[in-house]
Amino acid sequence: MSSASRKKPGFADWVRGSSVWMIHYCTACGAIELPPNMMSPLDLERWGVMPAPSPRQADVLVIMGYVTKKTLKVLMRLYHQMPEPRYVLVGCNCPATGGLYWDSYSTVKAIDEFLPVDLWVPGCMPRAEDWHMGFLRLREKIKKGDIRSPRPIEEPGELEEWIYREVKLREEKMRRERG
Amino acid sequence: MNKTVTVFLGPQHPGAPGNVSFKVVLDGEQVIDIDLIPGFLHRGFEKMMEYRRWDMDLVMSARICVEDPDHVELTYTHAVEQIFGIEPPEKAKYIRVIVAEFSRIASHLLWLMHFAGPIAARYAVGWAIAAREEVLKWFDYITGHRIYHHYIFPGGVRWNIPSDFKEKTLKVLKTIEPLVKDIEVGFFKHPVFQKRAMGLGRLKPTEAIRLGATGPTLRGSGICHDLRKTLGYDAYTELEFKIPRGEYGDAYDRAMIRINEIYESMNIIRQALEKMPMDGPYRWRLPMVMPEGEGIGRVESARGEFVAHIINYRGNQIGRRSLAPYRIKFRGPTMPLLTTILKYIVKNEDITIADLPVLIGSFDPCPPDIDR
Amino acid sequence: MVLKQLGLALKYLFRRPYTRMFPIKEEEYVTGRTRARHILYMDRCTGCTACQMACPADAIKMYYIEGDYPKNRRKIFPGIDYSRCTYCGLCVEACPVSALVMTSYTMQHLITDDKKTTLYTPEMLAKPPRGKHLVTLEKKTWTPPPAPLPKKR
Amino acid sequence: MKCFDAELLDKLPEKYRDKLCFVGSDTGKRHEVTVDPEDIREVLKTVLEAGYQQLVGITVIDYPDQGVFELVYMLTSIDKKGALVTIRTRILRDNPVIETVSDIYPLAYYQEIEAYEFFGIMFRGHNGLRQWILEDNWAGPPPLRKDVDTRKIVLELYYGGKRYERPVQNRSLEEHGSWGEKQ
Repeated sequence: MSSASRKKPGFADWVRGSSVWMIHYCTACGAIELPPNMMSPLDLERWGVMPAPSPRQADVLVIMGYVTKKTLKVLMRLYHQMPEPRYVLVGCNCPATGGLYWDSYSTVKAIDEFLPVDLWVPGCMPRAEDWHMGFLRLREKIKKGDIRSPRPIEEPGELEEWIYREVKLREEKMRRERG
Repeated sequence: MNKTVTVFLGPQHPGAPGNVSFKVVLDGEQVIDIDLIPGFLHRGFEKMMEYRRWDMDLVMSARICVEDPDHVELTYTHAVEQIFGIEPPEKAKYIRVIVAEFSRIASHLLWLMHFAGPIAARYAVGWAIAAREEVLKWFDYITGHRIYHHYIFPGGVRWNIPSDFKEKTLKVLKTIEPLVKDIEVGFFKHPVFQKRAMGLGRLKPTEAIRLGATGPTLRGSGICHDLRKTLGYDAYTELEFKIPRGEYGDAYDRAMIRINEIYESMNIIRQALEKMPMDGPYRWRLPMVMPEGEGIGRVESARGEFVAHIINYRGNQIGRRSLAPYRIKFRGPTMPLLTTILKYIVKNEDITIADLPVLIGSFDPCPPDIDR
Repeated sequence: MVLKQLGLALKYLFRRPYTRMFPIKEEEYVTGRTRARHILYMDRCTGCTACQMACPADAIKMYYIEGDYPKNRRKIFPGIDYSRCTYCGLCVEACPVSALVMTSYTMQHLITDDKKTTLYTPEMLAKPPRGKHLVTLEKKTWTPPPAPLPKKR
Repeated sequence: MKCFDAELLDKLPEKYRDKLCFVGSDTGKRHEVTVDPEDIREVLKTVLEAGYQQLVGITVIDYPDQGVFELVYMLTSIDKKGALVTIRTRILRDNPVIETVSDIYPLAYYQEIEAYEFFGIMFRGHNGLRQWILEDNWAGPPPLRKDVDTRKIVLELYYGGKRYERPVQNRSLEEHGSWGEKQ
């Protein structure tokens, strides 16, 4: 945690923390525990969390489960379409360390190489209550102004290009090793 | 005036059934062609399973279709049991039927989210998810996890049922039955919904067979085909049940079949509970080393025919542990639904872009079993 | 007509809400079989690495630990990476001496902003969790022992 | 042999009639016949006439020690209560070319694309062989071939060769602070 990101919470932080809209993008298998959270059984809307259909209206990018290289490109694009301030919540094990698919040739092993992650919800898959607590913890963090990293302010697209380059480099390395 | 527009439906779209994309060619509002773009969920299961022992592969196989994991496990289990050449104990067969049917109920209830969601019938989704929550709690009680159960295991079921299994199961059925009835009256009998779904995306029976439809999509076209009945695996031969059948093969028929299948599943579970032997062994212990051989497991899952083809061959294996199966192939029911059938319907029927999510939802697709 | 549906709507208007008031009024729903955090009994562990061999996610790493453990001559113990564990229970099934058990203590305490904290060493696993929990999965869960393999037909 | 399908036996080319056998147990009961790769279209046409209207899947098995790919076409019939037929054929590993059957069974179009991208098998007469599922996900030789050791590649690429460790991160937030440096 770099000290630069800590600042005194203000009115804006309180407001932001009270209504966290997540982007409606079911990345992978973790998404199956989101319906109980969004619908009647646990009802996250009582905490002001609800799915937004487009990235332009969303505050938080929720990554649910493993991220393949093809999905990563979509995720990066979505992340850059979201307005500031934006947060990233990562559920499940696979984006953190590779998880069960640690020897898979197509998934990304550590998502925090590519996106600044605010909160990890471990578990395979996280139970519905774990997701619920994850959102509540994120809410608290936003209210305290205690977010993980300073947000990147580079030109939109610059980072995306970097990711594309990075993925391409790895693929080339793969190809070279196979001869 | 023949100007066509190409748009992408998904992967980030509330109407897309999970993480999958479609390339849609439009002429005005009319959809004239559609192409599936898969690969967003590809993990290379078949390769990863070649590195792991057969009991670890069971843990992996559940991840192929998250919405209906028990049927994938059952498919894999059948194939492995054929290679070992054993039959599960009598009690385990009945427990498998009950667990698989609950999995079917949970999957059909979740399907309402894909289907009623794009129609914006949020109330139906709410009731369905509430009913599903009861099933998930039951799963947690019996198998120890809400989604990934790993309960059906080669050689039987993994551990014994608790002593109050019967009462608990009947109680769950009693809780969800009125909810399902309310969904039927409140959503499926609703005139607005009927106007929307009736006559949408008709599929003729001959075409359905030719293009490879299985499960509720095939039955919706009026063909009485169910592997539970025809193959009679596990304890299904001992149980009486009907196969719901549609008439016109439109989205409404496919939808009604699913709601009728939920009732039939409850019926099957009640019968299985009565006929089940309460004592006796529940699992045979299998050796770590799998013999050479070949097995094909075929199961009627919530979406259709799920097939696992396992070949174990101990020739000159390059860089592999000999405990792992040589080759595993899974074939999910979603592959024909989203490729051949969707393309056929779009080309032969009047489908507008607004109807497309409803049409795709009516197939109940599960994209991970295309990608694997 | 829609009168039936309207009646249904009225019926649900006077129903109690279905929502579980988690986390304020209600606790998490766990059962006597919920598979969650492990406990390692270090006095029973023999260091046979059976759990490591059985893990599909390769989440278990063996650590060398100094101390007086007569049963464990090599002094290696399993540590679990909870950012990799899938809670399948195969490690508990594989353990021949019931040194590794699973409890119903679910993973909410692991939610973190630093993913290094989810890496559990044997000492951390040996301490039972502080909250309310049940031992749900152990060697005893599989008793009576499965019968031997029958010959086919 | 009471489950023997007389209609299928009649329609099959004469060459293969005595090779048809009934194998398997449980849900895997099936008729099985091994054919030459040149005759695959002819055989599948007769099987379609015999009432097996659906293609379940094409399984490809790689045998590097024998130098062949084995293709298993699984066909099922709705009228005959889900009866299964498997047609097996073997093609050389060095020159994996076989005729397409996508005009006989529509689903074969997509199954053949899968076989192409995962095993590198060429289908003569198929107009859409491309990277379909593997697009963007994998660059290199067809990954399901037995001599492509993907686990070794992944271990070296992401985990530094250490199997039970966390992945090596080239870039992380704490170490480089690269997300905020530019401000």
